[in-house]
Amino acid sequence: MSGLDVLFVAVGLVTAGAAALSVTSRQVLHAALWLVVALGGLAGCYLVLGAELVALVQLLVYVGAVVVLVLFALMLTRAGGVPVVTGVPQRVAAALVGAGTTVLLGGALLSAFGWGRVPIDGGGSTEVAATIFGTDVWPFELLSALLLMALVAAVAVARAPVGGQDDPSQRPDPPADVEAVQGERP
Amino acid sequence: MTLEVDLSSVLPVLAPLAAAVLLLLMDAALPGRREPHLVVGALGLAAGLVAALPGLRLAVGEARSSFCLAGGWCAYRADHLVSALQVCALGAALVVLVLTWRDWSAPGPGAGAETTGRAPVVTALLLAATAGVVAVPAAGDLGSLLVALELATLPTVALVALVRTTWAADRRARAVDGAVALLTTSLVSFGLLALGAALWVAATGSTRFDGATRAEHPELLVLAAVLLVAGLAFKVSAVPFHAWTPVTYAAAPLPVTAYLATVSKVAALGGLVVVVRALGTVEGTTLVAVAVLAGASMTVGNLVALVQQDTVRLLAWSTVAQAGWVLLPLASLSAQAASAAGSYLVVYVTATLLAFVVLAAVVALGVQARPASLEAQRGLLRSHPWLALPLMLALLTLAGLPPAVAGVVAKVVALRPVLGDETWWLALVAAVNIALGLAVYLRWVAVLVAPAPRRQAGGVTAGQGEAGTGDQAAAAAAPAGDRRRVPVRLWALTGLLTALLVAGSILPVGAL
Amino acid sequence: MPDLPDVTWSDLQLPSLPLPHLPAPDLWGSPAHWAILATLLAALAGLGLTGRSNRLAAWVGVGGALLAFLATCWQLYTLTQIEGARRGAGTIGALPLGDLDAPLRLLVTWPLAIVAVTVAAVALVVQGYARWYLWYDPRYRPFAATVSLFTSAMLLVVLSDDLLLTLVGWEVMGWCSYLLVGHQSTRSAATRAASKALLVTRTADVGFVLGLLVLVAGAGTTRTTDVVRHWAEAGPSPALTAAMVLLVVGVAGKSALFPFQDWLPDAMEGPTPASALIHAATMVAAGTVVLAQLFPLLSVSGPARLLLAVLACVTMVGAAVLAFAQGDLKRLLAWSTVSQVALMLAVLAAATMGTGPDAALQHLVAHAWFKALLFLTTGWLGVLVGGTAMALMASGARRYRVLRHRFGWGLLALAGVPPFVGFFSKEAILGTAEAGTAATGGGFVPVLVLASVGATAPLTAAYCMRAWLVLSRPTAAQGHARLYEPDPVERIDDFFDEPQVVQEAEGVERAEAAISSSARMGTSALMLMTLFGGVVLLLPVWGPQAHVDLQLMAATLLLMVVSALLVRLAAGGVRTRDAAARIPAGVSLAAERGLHADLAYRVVVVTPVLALARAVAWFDAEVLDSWVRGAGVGSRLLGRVGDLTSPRRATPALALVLAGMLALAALGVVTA
Amino acid sequence: MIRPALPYLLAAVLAGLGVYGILARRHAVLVLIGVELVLGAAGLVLVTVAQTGAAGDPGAAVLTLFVITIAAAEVVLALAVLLALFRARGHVDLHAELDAHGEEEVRGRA
Repeated sequence: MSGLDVLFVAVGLVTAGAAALSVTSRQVLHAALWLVVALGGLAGCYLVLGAELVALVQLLVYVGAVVVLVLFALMLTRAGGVPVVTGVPQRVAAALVGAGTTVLLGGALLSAFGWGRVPIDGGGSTEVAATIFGTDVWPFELLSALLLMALVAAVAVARAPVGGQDDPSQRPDPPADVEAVQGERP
Repeated sequence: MTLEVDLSSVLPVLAPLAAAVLLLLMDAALPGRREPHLVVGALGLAAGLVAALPGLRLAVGEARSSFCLAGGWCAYRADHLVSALQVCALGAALVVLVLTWRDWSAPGPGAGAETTGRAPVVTALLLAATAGVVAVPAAGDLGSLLVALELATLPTVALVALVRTTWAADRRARAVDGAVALLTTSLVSFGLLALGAALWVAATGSTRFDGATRAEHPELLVLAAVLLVAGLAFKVSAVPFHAWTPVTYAAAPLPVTAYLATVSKVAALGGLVVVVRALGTVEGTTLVAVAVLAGASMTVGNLVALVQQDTVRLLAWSTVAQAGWVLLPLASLSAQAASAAGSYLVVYVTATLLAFVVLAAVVALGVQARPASLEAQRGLLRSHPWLALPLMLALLTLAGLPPAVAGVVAKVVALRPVLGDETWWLALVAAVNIALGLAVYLRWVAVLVAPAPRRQAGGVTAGQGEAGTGDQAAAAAAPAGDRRRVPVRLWALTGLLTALLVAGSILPVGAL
Repeated sequence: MPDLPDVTWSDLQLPSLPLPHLPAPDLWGSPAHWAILATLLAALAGLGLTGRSNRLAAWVGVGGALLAFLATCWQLYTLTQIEGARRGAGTIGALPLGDLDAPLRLLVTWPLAIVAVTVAAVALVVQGYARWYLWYDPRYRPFAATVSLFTSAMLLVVLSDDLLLTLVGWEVMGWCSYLLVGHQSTRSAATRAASKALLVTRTADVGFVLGLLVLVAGAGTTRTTDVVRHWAEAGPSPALTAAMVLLVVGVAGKSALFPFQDWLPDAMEGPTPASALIHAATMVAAGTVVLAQLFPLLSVSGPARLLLAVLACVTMVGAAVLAFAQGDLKRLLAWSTVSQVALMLAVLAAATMGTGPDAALQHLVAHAWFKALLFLTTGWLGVLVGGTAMALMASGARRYRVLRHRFGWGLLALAGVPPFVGFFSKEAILGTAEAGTAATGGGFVPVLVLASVGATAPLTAAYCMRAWLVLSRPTAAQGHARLYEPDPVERIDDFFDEPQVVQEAEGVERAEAAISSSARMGTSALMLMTLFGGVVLLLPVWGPQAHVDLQLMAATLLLMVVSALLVRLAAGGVRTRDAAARIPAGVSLAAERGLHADLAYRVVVVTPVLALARAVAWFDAEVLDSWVRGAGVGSRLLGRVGDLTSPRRATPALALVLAGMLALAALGVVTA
Repeated sequence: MIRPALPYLLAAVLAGLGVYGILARRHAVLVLIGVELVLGAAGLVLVTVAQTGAAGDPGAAVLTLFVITIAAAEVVLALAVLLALFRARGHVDLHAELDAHGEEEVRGRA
């Protein structure tokens, strides 16, 4: 085992362990925090593999943005009393499907790539940047549209009056203000 | 590394996107106005449609492409089939926009009751989703495919949730339920797509779709393809990825349901076509996974549709069944399979849109308390023949019965690759489903044809179908002073779509 | 019996006529186009343009049929001017179906051209008749349009050279028959009969469609001639056999062969002109036409021939027996149609490539004339006496002398008495079957057919005799006053007059005229054709034919005479002169109900048909609504189960997604 | 030098855990966590392919970035919808009935 292997095994164990805890923890908040660790560990894996840029984005976007959003959502939805896990039969089935996925994926990948060693020779950040703004400029542009629309949609959905238990009198902002989403109204 | 960019060929994507952005900016400048936004949206879609039309005249092997490398690979490549799918999607989106015009532009029955700035947002979302749909079949690499698919999916989730604020509270809450069903399925499916994409890259060493044939790890490629298909299948509502369909269709506003049932399907099929084409240089092999999906979809969809009592739910399950038919030709990885699936999809989209437009017209008439239930449409042929006849045409097209030759030809075209492959078990399943499908749609047709129920006040009985024209019957059936009319735009859409189906049944239109 | 010499059929045939060679210009397409389009356009115009005017609808309907008739006659003439007497024509151009060739062409040959003339002529007569018969029916206009559409579809089937077009015509006819039979939609019996006809024929149609699909898929083209050539060159194969067996099943449904026979007598619920059209020249005969077009394939697939022969022979004899026992003249004629159509199909099974299928088409033509005549005359009498039950019809031919010859000639032709048209066609059938026997060295199929035809001939003569005896029973003088209720009789003088109601005060002769002159003229034309139609059958244009065995002919005629005499004898002691009165009541009742075939359908036939029969039963309760739902009780249950088990919560739905993914992936890896 | 088998194994384990998380949880946010793990697995496969020379072009690394960004966009919208669900129903339980079964449809006049 080379040094990199050992390093990867260490980081990978941490990641896998955190991931396992994040899907088994009964405490919603703990699960979210374990997710932070898992995703951070994943960033570590990227680092070990030599992909600094991806690791950085992983840290910034996932740990920085996504997880914070998740935490906010947890707070906003005050979901203390909601049961967290499904019934035992479904969990057993879930475990089977999960294990099946692991076996299938792992088996396919290992049978294809074997157990041998290869040198790490990924392109540097320059090359990645050149690709983003070069050959992949089309999906990149589409991505910008996607982000814009996701943002607009999220704001609109989050502020739309939705009925049900959402009594208008208890809504944080009265309906007239919702117009402000798209532009101030006199 | 130079990239050739040809903006005119990506215009079908850019026009709706630009209109969406323009619309959001306009909303900042002209808050509170609604009609201009809809006009801009319609113009954007129309511009995209016009820009996509020249692609229909491309010969085999030709394509309008952009973002090309010197090696011949292009990030965007629209050949004849892709252009046809784009035209279909843009046209259908335009129809949906017209269908929803009143709903999105009107301030609501009570003055000022609709107070949110919903119209600009939903129109922008519709345009963006359509742009995504248009971009999907032209994708030249995995990145474009994934991004375009998400662009086509995410806004629709919001569209389902953003209903009129004048609706009853529990109805609005159900819309959120529908959005949740769609959202969770789409999230998980995106996970599958991402895994599939990763495996694809691992198998072929490239994110581009031109290297599949020299794959170093073919077995990994098969797994990747199956995962991609599974990730895409939720969007066509193929069994077992269909469970969101009835929930969301029944919960969403009718025009949005129409959008999900038609335009969204184009995106899904576009994605599948891209995948199949990337794989499909090997003639005559059968993708068992797709075959199983197709067989299961049509069987389950038809069986469950057979017992539905609500027309929207019936259409939802019919969508599931039709998804099977769309997938059917793709089970064989041949060159003609993709165009066969595309041809079927175009016919399906036209017929389904027509059914939804007529449904919207029936709802607009509002002579019944629950206009979308099957029972409410009993005797429609006598009371409103000009609504019932197009609806029957649409249903017969979906069933594939001879008066609607377009449907028959589509079914023949879809079956041919399967027969060519000699996948007899699949052909058998399809044959059984032709019969089942007949039962499903004829059941509806029978309700339309049946004599009208006699319970209506005002002496409107079945026997008077001869004497009273549709309007009189409707007027007599509706309470006095509450006479409603079918809006002109719905008549226009009905006429247009009917004309398309009739033309498709008369003119020799076969495979794309 | 002295050993009589055989006569070859060609000796009997007329010498070929020296027609002057005139130019035969085709204006705007071939006559085949005109025939099909005229009726199709008449149907569309009848539905869309006539508004509320019966008069306009009548003009459109009759005009369309007249145009079609003229076009088909012109077509006959053009055929004489063409070398080889085959003529193709394109329609809307080939369908771009990729590899599959679908040229959508029409093809006219002599036999088919004559069938087309017959179809158009019967349709013309029926249209003229319906104008009188249904003038006061509020739904006359859709009826006329449907008849036009029906005619168009039948002409399409006859003239089509493309299996796709054949299928289109076939399906359209199925739907039109549904509309025609269920014309009086307020009567539950009519709607029940209509849906029964639709369900039964559609069930069998599954076989037809699948058979065509196999043929087309194998040949790579939908053009009939190419399909026939391809499969004939390939020789017998399991695929061909399967396709032909499926086709035979489909034809059996449409032509009301056992076990699908029961829909046809029930279809008598339709108005008489519809019955005449369905029974004489169109729907039930369509199977004969299609099988004749595909005859080279049928003749090489033994199992299909065997199946066809067995079904047709059982039907032929059984239906003839049932016809004898019917208490209603229309139902008698319906069963006789079942029997006669089976006769046509049986000869197709027995014919060889040497004899060709033309005997079946000859009988089709002959049958069209006399059966249309009989139906229309029955309807006429029905109007005069107020019903078609035997008891009401009794003495009809005596009381109304104008009907006497119509009934008499029609029944004589049906029985196959020389020199009426039925005699020639039956001789052609016997000759063909005998030639088949000789060619196969006494093969089972031709022997069976020969025996059945031989048995059917006296049975036919028997029920014809019975009908005639009842119809021509001398009326008791004292009964006159009571029987001639001076009912108002509707009378339409001719095409240009307003319909008027004539109070029948002047007695019998006036009542006889109570029919529009055009309708009356139509029946007269049919009557003449039953007598002189034999000339058409003797034209030298029919395909290679068998010998006419004089011995066999004499034997058959003898049998017919004997059976007719027996019937006369049996009728002698009965007050009503109805020989069927000798039959025990229970048997007679069972026969009227088609030997309880309904019950048989329900009990004997397996699940899918069982479900269909239930749908028919539900029809009484829930008219139209639930019938398709009942298409399979099993499917409904499954659907209910699927509906109940389809997830309505998010996590089970996701479980379905992921488990489905896993299953598909595993499948993909395993089969890769 | 590294054994690519190790990251592939980890990716398989993460995907399996993610699938388990999606199916075993009924709290919507926790289901979302499962999806994030599956996406992480996909990212890991992509990065490994890009970094161990199995990929012919740098597209694989870029695809990872795309997946991450799309996931971010999805999460934004997902949380907005969950918020709406919470306000409408008072919970974010994905095991709750979304579609009252057999209930007669009372559709609004759209």
